[in-house]
Amino acid sequence: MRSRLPVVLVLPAVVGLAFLLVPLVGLLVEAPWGTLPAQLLSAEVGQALRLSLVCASLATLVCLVLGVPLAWLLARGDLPGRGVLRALVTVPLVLPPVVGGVALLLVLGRRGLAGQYLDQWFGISLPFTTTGVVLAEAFVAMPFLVISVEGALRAADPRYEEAAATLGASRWLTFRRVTLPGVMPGVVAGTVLCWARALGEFGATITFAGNFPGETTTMPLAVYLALETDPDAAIVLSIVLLLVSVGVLAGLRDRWIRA
Amino acid sequence: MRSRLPVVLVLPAVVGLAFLLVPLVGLLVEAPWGTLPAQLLSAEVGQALRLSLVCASLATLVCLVLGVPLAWLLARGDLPGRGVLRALVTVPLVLPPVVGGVALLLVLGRRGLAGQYLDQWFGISLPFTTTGVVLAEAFVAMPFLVISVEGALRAADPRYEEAAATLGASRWLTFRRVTLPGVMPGVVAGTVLCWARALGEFGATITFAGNFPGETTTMPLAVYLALETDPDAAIVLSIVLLLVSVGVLAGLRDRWIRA
Amino acid sequence: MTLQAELRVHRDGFTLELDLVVEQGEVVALLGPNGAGKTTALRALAGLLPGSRVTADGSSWDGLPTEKRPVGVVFQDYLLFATMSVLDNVAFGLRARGARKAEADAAALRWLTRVGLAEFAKARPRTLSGGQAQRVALARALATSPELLLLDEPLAALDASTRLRLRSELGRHLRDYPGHTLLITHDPLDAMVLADRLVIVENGRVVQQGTPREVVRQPRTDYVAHLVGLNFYRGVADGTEVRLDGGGTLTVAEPARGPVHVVFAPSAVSLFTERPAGSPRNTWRAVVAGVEQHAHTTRVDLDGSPAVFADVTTATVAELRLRPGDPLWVSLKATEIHTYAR
Amino acid sequence: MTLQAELRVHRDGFTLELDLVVEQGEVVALLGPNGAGKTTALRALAGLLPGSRVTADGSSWDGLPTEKRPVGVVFQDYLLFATMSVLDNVAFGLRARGARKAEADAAALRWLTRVGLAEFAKARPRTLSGGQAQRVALARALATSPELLLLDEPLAALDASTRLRLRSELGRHLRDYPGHTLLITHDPLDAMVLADRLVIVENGRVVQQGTPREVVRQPRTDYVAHLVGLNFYRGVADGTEVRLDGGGTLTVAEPARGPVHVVFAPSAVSLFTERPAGSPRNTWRAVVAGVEQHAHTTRVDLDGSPAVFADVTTATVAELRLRPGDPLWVSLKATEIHTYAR
Amino acid sequence: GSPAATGPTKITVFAAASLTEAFTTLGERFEAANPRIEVVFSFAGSSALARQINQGAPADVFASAAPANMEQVTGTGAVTAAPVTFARNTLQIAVPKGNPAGITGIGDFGRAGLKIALCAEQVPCGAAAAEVFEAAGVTAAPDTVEQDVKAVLAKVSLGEVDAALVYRTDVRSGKDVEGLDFAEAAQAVNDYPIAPLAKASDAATAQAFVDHVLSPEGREVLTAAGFAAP
Ligand SMILES: Nc1ncnc2c1ncn2[C@@H]1O[C@H](COP(=O)(O)OP(=O)(O)OP(=O)(O)O)[C@@H](O)[C@H]1O
Ligand SMILES: Nc1ncnc2c1ncn2[C@@H]1O[C@H](COP(=O)(O)OP(=O)(O)OP(=O)(O)O)[C@@H](O)[C@H]1O
Ligand SMILES: [Mg+2]
Ligand SMILES: [Mg+2]
Repeated sequence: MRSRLPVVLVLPAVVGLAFLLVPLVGLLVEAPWGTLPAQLLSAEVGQALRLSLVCASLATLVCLVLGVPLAWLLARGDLPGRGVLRALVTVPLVLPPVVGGVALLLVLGRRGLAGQYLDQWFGISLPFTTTGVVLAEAFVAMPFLVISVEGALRAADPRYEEAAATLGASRWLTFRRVTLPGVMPGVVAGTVLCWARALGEFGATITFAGNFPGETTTMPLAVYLALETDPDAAIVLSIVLLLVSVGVLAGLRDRWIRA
Repeated sequence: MRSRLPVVLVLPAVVGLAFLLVPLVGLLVEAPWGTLPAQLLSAEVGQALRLSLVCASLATLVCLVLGVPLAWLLARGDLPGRGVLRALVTVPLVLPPVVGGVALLLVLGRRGLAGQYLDQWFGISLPFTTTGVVLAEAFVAMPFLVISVEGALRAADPRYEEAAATLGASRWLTFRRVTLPGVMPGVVAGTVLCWARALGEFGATITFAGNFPGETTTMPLAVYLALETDPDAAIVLSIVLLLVSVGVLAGLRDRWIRA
Repeated sequence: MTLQAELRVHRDGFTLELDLVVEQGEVVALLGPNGAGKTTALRALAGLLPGSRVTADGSSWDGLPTEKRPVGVVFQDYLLFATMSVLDNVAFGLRARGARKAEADAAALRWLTRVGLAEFAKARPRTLSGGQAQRVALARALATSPELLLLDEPLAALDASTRLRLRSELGRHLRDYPGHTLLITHDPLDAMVLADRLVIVENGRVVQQGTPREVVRQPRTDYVAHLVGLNFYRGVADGTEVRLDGGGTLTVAEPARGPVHVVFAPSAVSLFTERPAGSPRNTWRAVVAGVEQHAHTTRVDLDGSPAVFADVTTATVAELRLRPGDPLWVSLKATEIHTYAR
Repeated sequence: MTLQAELRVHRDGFTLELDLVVEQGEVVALLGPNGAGKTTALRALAGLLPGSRVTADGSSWDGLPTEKRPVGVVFQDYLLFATMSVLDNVAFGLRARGARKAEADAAALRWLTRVGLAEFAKARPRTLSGGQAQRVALARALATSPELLLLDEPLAALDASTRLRLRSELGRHLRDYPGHTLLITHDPLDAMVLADRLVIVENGRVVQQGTPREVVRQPRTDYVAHLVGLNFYRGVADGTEVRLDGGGTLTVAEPARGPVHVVFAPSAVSLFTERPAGSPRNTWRAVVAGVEQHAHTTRVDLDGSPAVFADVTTATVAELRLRPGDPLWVSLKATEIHTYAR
Repeated sequence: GSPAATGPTKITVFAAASLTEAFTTLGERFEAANPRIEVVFSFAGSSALARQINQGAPADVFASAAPANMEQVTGTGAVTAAPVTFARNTLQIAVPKGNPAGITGIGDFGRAGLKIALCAEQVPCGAAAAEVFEAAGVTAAPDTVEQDVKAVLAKVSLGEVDAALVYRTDVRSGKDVEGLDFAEAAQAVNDYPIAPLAKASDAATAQAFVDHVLSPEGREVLTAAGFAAP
């Protein structure tokens, strides 16, 4: 039984929404819908879409496993130089993705700082493989997760963690059962950002993992190639990517939130 | 007086940190440091850097003004179809930035849905201008802000807003003085993401605003062009961008957080 | 100006159906067991829960959102704004209602002084102790001089002497206060001292109401009897004999007939190790179930037919050397027993 | 096994310096005004604040982080985990200490049953009423059977009859309990009934300690006197005459010499409209400052030399028609006055 | 596993993005002619591909859109045979469909009031454009200098600019774009070199693919895509 929504908030909100959505409407209007079914049914598109979803999801998983603890460490650990660490974590955000890809090559490439040993000792080569795609996406997307989750952790009331400690819970148990459930909305937000960023990732992927259909050609790479030959197809492909991601997010988030 | 940090959390956190930072070390190691001073002092780099900082900051401002209310509306407003709206807001994340730029052109370009009237009636043309850069960056970066802030709002305890209402505060006053200060860490996280993403934005910018030195050539554009001819210079430029952004973030965030 | 409310809240497992009338200037205390629905009723009055109807002096509040209702609330868990100073918390309501900053701050400081916390004006709520926080919450609610004051256990966290002082301060304030006040409390003394009328809720419904004196003299449920500290039974009277529903018979002074409530004070009960001879008309055997030392008396809990609480002096306890399990004789004068129709 | 603590906390504007000894099986009640540092002391004991030293039976807890200390805490604001069910909240401590799920759940359910909330096992804490939440917090702390129980106003939100029931339940539990208990409370009755020893803190320091009886009989500060409900003065005795520091003189029965505290019960005071003739040795004029109706008596607050509280029967009030401002005569028997050295 | 690890009958070709259409067709034909060989392409910008090859990418053949990028690879000795030019590309004036600004020739690029897009000088089409302008004696006044041809082309097809200089092959694949030839285009011809790589897992097959590209059949496909013969 709250009052009507205030104009000072609703007006900018609606403008913001329009700003985000009208360009999409533009795309939808201009798209050559006739070719959509053909595109959707084409084997390459299916392959690229599947690869995109799998890689983005795996990358998100990697980010969750590594990034949530990292966020916790930054928010709660008593580290020296936390401020700088926090700023450093944002770096892959600012790095042009292609340069990020170059950086990954410099480290994990066959001749890279670490990559040469991976190759020599274990025969593992990461670039130009599906694993490479996952790594490139994770590298670019992880800061989104880390920073959102860290923000959520900072806003959370630490006294509940103290209460858990008085009940004999180790930091790990406290984290798992008290802290994490408490910041779930923040983790969900971070995961959405991370997944979406991974799904749209192009520059680092094509640089580090190359562009091999069926193996490293994700949807954004397919869009890039389509732009070379058939710009309309590129738009249709983008729309396919959008629809799928909106579908997945609309479906998943409400389930997560409710849970 | 808490116990030692648990390995289950610290180990992945450290791996995550290494994963984010080692590639940067790779860049730093490979960078031709000798050319750094020359690059730093070159007029074009200075210009691009200034433009990047200005545009990213303006874009962030636009995102804050429009995005925070939007996040509030999505988190608190009783809208029909909120789930879908929320998913739609993430769309510019997934859209390959080049396609995002095309979408902006379709709407705001000279022949665009809205742009043609801007041009005819007001003589305003956005593409190829610094304003265009700001718009392109804001379009790409806003979802980061919206989603982080929305996550923070969902985690916040709504009973404080109820308490404010019983004191006679309108929704707007409540938002301004109770809700927003309460989710400040989330807003800061979102702002950092937004600013960093805007600073690193390339695809949508070049597509919508083009590339003209002094007007629309931001650092990422300069980096891309350098990559074509002189990859070493590109790395140095990226490092310059990194250092500046780390400096700004490390300086600002701690001040914000403390405040 | 009369405030009338029909409060209706339905949750699974709990239904609130409460009709309340609060006269202008009246202080109504809402009492009841935990989970009876007191806080729920308060939230419904404030407009934080839908589905209830409130009219003040004929004009309906139903369409009014919370912030348009002239209410002031002390929440059970205070809900102080962590991001504002204590002063800003108290000034917030005045600012929200349009006061200028200087005015609002001055008024807020006056209120903080009244609750004894002027020196904490610049502190953050998180750094206050529990009782200090509660006093800030009280100051914050009172500062706006609302038409309807809703106080949810506003004194529960206060120390004994602050409570005494603040209760009389609040009492003085409420006596001259033109608005309506609803006070939720678990402390019978608070209710007695502050309220003009008590409304007792159990399980979402009113079970008794009346002036403090009426309620104290004629409790109608076990909860109310406990609250006012009386031995309480249901029984059927036949002349001066009352057969108690739970077993046992009591002889009373005033004859009655039919179903009655029976009450007497624990201090009216005498305890003996041997069967007493003499005037008391009621004498029966009992066994000590528990002994509690209070400040100036000792409360003895006795199993028997009927079971009974007795307040005895510390001297008696020493003399009788009471321990759980000891058999005793209980005696009670007929004139100390009060009966009234059910 | 004795628990010894030297609690030292420094904050700007507040310093806690508290040395505590709690014997095995002993229940110590910590009382004091709001902001005295009770919660701070509890947090220091639990290891949530640095800088204090605790030894239990010779072995030091100083290096131990909170989760390694065998403590159980009821926090003043409960701090129930909102994302778990009530049952999981109570079972959490047992699970954290290694119990299997089935065991922990069964034990948690037993505890919920003891606090009367078994039916809420599956509920979320947010949907509980204040008193229900507090009972869950109590069950959660007790369930782990810690060596040191820290209870911060564990009964403050309970309704009168639940409080009565839970207090005796808790009393029974604590009597057989081998650990140490520190109980923070504002209710003298809780302290009296539950504690073996009272420690009274004001402004971060101990001002008085002793058994409940000692404290009740010889309060040493205004706060304690208020707490136990006595009129309290400081004065200088010369034989049976005591000159009070605040003005006025009292005649007492037992001669004394030098600085003394003077106490008497409000119920020992008699009020008259005319100067009474007869035995009472102390008679002086006073003016009614306030009247409070309690359940079975009326408390009258009188300005005079000295100022005094009087508890009179409702009949007396009706007869005297007391109103603020009325002049009266106060009289007090010398034998009702108790003095003891300062 | 990586493409190189799956067997000797598979070759990996790194080719400039502008070759996507032509090489896809060529690859299919090559596979048809050699049923036991599978051709895998990785299309990307030539400079990115050169960098990847130098970082040890598993490529057997490199087809670059510019000699400069090929030189980055030959410079590190990654090439077995000398690179061969297999195709050429020349510039065309691209205008939106219907040529609304009435562009007639290269001279219009100096006209005030027109919106002009060019490639940046760092990329081949920008370098070529600069040569053309120098030859024509025109001082171009671009509104934007883009990082790749497709970005330029997008602006033409959306009508954001009135004219642009892009490659002939790009105009063919563009949507709502018309191409105007001009004489000075001959002054700046862009060569596409191809070479088998030293680390090729099967040098013979790699060479066979290069030969296929250089064969008359290969030339036919390239011509159909708009490329000129070397
Ligand atoms: N948000 C909620 N959702 C579901 N049930 C609720 C909610 N809030 C309260 N309840 C239930 O409604 C009943 C009444 O709760 P309420 O808080 O009104 O009790 P109360 O009278 O204020 O008790 P207390 O004296 O303990 O504060 C309780 O059984 C409680 O569990
Ligand atoms: N986090 C904090 N930062 C600074 N000062 C604090 C903090 N917590 C408490 N204080 C101050 O320390 C003093 C003691 O507080 P504490 O909470 O221990 O009081 P308390 O005895 O528990 O009072 P109450 O009976 O009201 O709960 C108070 O003056 C309080 O304002
Ligand atoms: Mg309540
Ligand atoms: Mg406290």
